[in-house]
Amino acid sequence: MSEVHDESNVTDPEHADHHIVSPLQYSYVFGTLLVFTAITVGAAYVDLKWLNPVIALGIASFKAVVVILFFMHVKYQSRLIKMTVGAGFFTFFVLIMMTMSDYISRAWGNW
Amino acid sequence: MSTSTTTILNLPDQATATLPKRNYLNAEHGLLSWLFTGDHKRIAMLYLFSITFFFFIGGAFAGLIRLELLTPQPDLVASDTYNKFFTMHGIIMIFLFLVPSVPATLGNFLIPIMLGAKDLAFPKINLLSWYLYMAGGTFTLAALVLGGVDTGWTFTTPLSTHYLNTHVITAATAIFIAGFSSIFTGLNFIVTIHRMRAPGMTWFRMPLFVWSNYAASILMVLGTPVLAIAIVLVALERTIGIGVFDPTKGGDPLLFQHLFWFYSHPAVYIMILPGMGVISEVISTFSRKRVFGYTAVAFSSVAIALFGFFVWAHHMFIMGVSNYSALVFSLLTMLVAVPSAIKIFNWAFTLQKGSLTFETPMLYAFGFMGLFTIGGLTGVFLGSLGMDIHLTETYFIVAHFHFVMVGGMLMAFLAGVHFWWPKMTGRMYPESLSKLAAVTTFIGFNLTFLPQFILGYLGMPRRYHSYPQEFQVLNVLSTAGATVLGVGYLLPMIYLGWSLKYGAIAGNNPWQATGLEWQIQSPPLTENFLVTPIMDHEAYDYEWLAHKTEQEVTTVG
Amino acid sequence: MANTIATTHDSLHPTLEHPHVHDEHVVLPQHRHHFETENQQREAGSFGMWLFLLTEIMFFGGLFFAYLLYRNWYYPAFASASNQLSVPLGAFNTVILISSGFCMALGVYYAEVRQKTMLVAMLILTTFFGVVFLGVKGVEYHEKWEKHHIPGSSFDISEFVNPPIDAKTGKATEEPLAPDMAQKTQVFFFLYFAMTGMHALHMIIGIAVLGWLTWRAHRFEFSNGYVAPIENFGLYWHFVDIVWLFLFPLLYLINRHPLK
Amino acid sequence: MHISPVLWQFLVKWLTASALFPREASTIAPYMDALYFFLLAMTILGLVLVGALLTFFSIRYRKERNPVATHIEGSTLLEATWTIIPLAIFLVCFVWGALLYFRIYSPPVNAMNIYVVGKQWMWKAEHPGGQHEINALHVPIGKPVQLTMISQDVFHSFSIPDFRVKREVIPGRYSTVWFEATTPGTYHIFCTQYCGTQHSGMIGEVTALTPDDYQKWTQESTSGMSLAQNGERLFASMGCNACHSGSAAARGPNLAGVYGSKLQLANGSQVLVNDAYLRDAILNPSQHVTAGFAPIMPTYQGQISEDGLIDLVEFVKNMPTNYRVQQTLVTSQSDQTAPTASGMVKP
Ligand code: HEA
Ligand code: HEA
Ligand code: CUA
Ligand SMILES: [Cu+2]
Repeated sequence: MSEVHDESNVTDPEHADHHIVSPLQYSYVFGTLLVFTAITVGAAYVDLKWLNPVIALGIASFKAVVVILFFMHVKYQSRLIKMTVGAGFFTFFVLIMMTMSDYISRAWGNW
Repeated sequence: MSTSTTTILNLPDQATATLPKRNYLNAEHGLLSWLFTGDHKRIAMLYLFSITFFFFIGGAFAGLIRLELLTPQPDLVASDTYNKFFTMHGIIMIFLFLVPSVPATLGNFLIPIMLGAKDLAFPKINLLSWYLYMAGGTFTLAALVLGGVDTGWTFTTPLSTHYLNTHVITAATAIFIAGFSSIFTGLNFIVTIHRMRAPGMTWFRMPLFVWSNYAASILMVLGTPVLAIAIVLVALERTIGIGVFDPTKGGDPLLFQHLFWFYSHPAVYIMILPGMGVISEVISTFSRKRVFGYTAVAFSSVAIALFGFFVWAHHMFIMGVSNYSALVFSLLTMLVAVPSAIKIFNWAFTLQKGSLTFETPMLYAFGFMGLFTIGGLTGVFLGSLGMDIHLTETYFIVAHFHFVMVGGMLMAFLAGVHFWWPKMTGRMYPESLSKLAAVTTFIGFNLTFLPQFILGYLGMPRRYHSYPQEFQVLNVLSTAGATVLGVGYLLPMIYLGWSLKYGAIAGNNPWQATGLEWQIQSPPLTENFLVTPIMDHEAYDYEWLAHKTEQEVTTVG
Repeated sequence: MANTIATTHDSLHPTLEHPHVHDEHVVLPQHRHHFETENQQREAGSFGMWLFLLTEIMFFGGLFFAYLLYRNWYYPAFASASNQLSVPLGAFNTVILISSGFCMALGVYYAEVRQKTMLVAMLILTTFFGVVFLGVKGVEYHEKWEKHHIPGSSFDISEFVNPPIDAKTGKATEEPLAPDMAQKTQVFFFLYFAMTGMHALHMIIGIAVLGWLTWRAHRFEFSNGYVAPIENFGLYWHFVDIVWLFLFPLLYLINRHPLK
Repeated sequence: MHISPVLWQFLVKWLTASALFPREASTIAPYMDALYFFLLAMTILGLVLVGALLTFFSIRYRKERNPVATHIEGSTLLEATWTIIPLAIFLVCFVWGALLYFRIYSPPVNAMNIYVVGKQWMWKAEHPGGQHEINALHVPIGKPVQLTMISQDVFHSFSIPDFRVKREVIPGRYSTVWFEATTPGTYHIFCTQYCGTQHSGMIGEVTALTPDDYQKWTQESTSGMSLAQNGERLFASMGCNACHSGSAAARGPNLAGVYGSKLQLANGSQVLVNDAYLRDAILNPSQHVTAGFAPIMPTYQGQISEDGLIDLVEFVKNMPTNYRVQQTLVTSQSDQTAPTASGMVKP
């Protein structure tokens, strides 16, 4: 068996250095998540009209991004992985938007 | 098999030729060595046998459908039984035959070799996906044996959830499991293509077969889970009456269709794209030329995969989606048809200034081009809103999708099986018989499905057990055609089986093709290559092939 | 053998500077023969895991869409029904799950730096939090059972039509719903059970795998720089967390103050 | 020898009885066929093009004539050509199809309305005049007819191929389609959406009649009660009249003349009152509370059949004043001692 490993592959955007995130950094992330959980719970008890869902979902998305970037190491991953994650959310977005567009426009009547 | 100028066939001297002593087929012995294999080539063979088995079951149902439709009266079987026929026919043909057909057999066998890899990235998951496939198949057979299902392959709610008491859940389980088999195949392909390419194998040196399977894999990974959740919801609705699809409880039955077609439209491209890859390889080899506009063909695969996600509601134009979104989806449907046109013309122009020979795979490929053009363009009929009102749910659709799926994909599959048969088994198939089979299928196919276009425009609804008198003549033609078609499909079964033992020894590269798979012994070794190949030329580089010295043949077993 | 993960952070290319590169290929037990290098194997593994997570996104995506749709259609029912859920329990569970994720992340770290004991400890903690989460979920489910909020024939809408009177203010605790709208709370509860149930199922599978990984870690299987299984499982576990991060606001929070 | 004349006769009969092209029996049909022929021409063009290329190249460049292939990489110009030309043709298909769709699914304002209820496995047509038909439909020629359709169970689809119209019949929601028959005769009705066991038996016949014949048919086949009259009875027997009495102090909004108007709802939105709205308001009243009224109306989900709903809709639709309502109220009140106790149905 040969040890030939394609050099062009090593420098290409599909690869990334292996990075180890330190426990300290994890702790910061952990703290951030806890703080934002507190904020989102708190915000739910304040009547902000239509802003309530927006804030709640905004915070949830923010927390999700933090988890993805740090706990799941995407920040230190290759472009390929980043695009993969993006593709997943993009397709989900297509599902929601295109289907919702049908439901919303049904209310507009015939034409 | 003559060596006249009309062929490129280049077989070793049959008097002295032998199959390689060591190859993946005889590397290990015994049934268990197959059932626990991690070798992508063996798994491909397992798949080949299983999907052929299911194809013939599905085909038997097709035969029964056509037999019943010979006469206008509902005389052969009861309505329920007829409904079970086309449901089982659809489910088996789609989920157990056409979706895995090219990817799981040819793709499995060839993609690692074409990339210069020893195996797929996850051999165990590959094996797992075959087991899942078999489990799905078993559940389908169970549903069949227990009494069948009659939902139609589309499982329309609320019919499937509240109004039928057949084995819907068993069939749903089958599809759920088979779906995961397809997800894992796709996942494996994507990882392999990204991670396992040999040195020098850049993206634009990959054979187009790999590109199109890559595109199909994306669809499998992103689309299939939505089908899975839709199926789970149907099962829950049936068992505990949750109401999300039940209008009397405030649910929307169309929601199911949205979820179902979100998968099932991309699924039709899962079904056609790998076939298109086969056509690229075959056309190139038998015209001794690089595919015209390689990049255009490669990107059009990706474009089909991408746009394929935006058009699903064209299956629901008259079902109660809003008129506005019908407009949008119709427009997008027109856009998704363009990349297919690009491919067809690129293939046609590949022939230009080539040096053409017409072996069986090429005949099938020609069949594909003609029939897929008809099938695809009649898809444009259906995508055109006003026309769809008249044509939807009639035999026009039946004809449309059989043209693309049977005339297109099945032809491509057969082209591929013939083309790579020498590689997979080390032996040639009998050429003149196979040409006969190709011509028979072509004639039989047109006789079966062309009349259905006329029937459709006349208004004959699909899934009809009996029909008005005046449609009979065309239906008789169709049934007659199906008989011819059936013969056309049985022939390869017979002679390919025969060739396993008696076929001429093929040698490494009977077609003198350029792909990496043709540079190794046939049948290949278990790990394909003795030395990892280094790709230093473009795909389809016949110059390179002509100047290739013997040493460059990377492995001879 | 190409996979020596340095224990110090300043090693930039741990995989490339390997003394044995030109030697006979030495095969570590975890190295699958069909990969050229272990780095290739590792990257393939994590990429594969990510693709699997994509399918999970789309799988849950269907449920999320159903929720979105019916929340728009039956807004008052969703608001009232959602107020039946306990925010404190939900918030507690969120914290539990974040902690579990944190431990998992640390677990990956200790695997990388080859500290077996800490790795095992972290895996056990992760499992522990996961079990607590499920326990709390069980309590919540039980409460729904007692209040007849499980969709089905025994589903009881009376509480939504005639909300209980608050003892102090003497007013109804909730806007009363018209009976036809109250019926639609079933849709909410169905989606609640489907989504959290599907999530819990993923957790149960995760906990089973955790047990297996803990056992393997205990047997020093991840103590020589081979971290791929831990790392990939971590991705799965974090993904399950993320699903909850959305379920919590959607089901518990955003309907506290229904628009009038 | 003896058999052949018989066989021949049989064959002739068989072939003459068969059809190759559907009749054009509605005003839409020629438009549909025009688009069809355009699309057919496109297909033939595409097929001839591809076929010609394949044949020509196969003959010209087969190995005997061209033993050595010449390499061509590709051509951006050609790629652009066969991207843009098909795209342009497909866009024409889109626009043309969209216009036709628009035409078929936008009924003219003066169309006469017929209700169709689909259920496993029959079609029930209900004319406003009270004529009921099963698996049959009588329509006049030269007059636009709109079908307001609903399914009682699963999806069905109402299709008249010779008219080139078709529309899904949806459970829980009205859908409409319209046509104008041009030639008297009988034409197939098919259920084209798979709906279970007897799907293929869910067929019927449209009879297009000259206006005179139609007149005659309506008179002969009336059941004596129009839909609106049936609706009026229901309106009284279900107790609707108690609240929707039309008087100023009534608990429910006044329904006279409400059809076709824009209504301000309690939740702030404005809606057009049409058949679908009326039906929904009966089944899910709380989502359709008129501004200024309390959400006290009970739901009638599961208590009225689709036919009943059609009667009610038809009644409200044709209710210029509250005179008849008050009449029924008076008769029903007269035999009740405490007038205030009447009406309210318990939730
Ligand atoms: C392999 C499977 C496959 C493929 C590839 C396609 C391809 C296409 N399909 Fe098809 N389709 C099905 C399988 C497939 N379909 C199935 C199974 C159903 C029915 C499901 C059910 O209800 O049971 C269906 C149903 C279906 C419908 C729904 C009909 C209805 O229910 O009312 C529609 C509507 O838009 C449609 C459209 C198209 C289009 C526009 C394409 C396009 O992608 C086609 C593109 C190809 C071409 C256009 C040909 C090449 C072009 C040229 C050579 C250029 C020609 C030159 C000129 C224009 C001059 N299909
Ligand atoms: C890959 C997909 C695929 C394939 C290959 C086929 C192949 C064929 N199909 Fe299929 N078909 C579908 C997919 C496919 N079909 C789908 C998805 C539907 C819709 C289902 C639904 O509505 O839900 C459908 C529906 C469908 C109908 C419409 C039924 C209806 O609406 O009422 C018809 C009718 O003619 C038909 C015919 C055929 C024929 C003649 C073949 C032929 O090509 C088959 C030729 C093969 C053989 C004939 C097999 C040869 C084997 C033998 C001869 C052995 C015989 C053994 C015994 C009899 C014991 N098909
Ligand atoms: Cu009703 Cu088919
Ligand atoms: Cu489609």
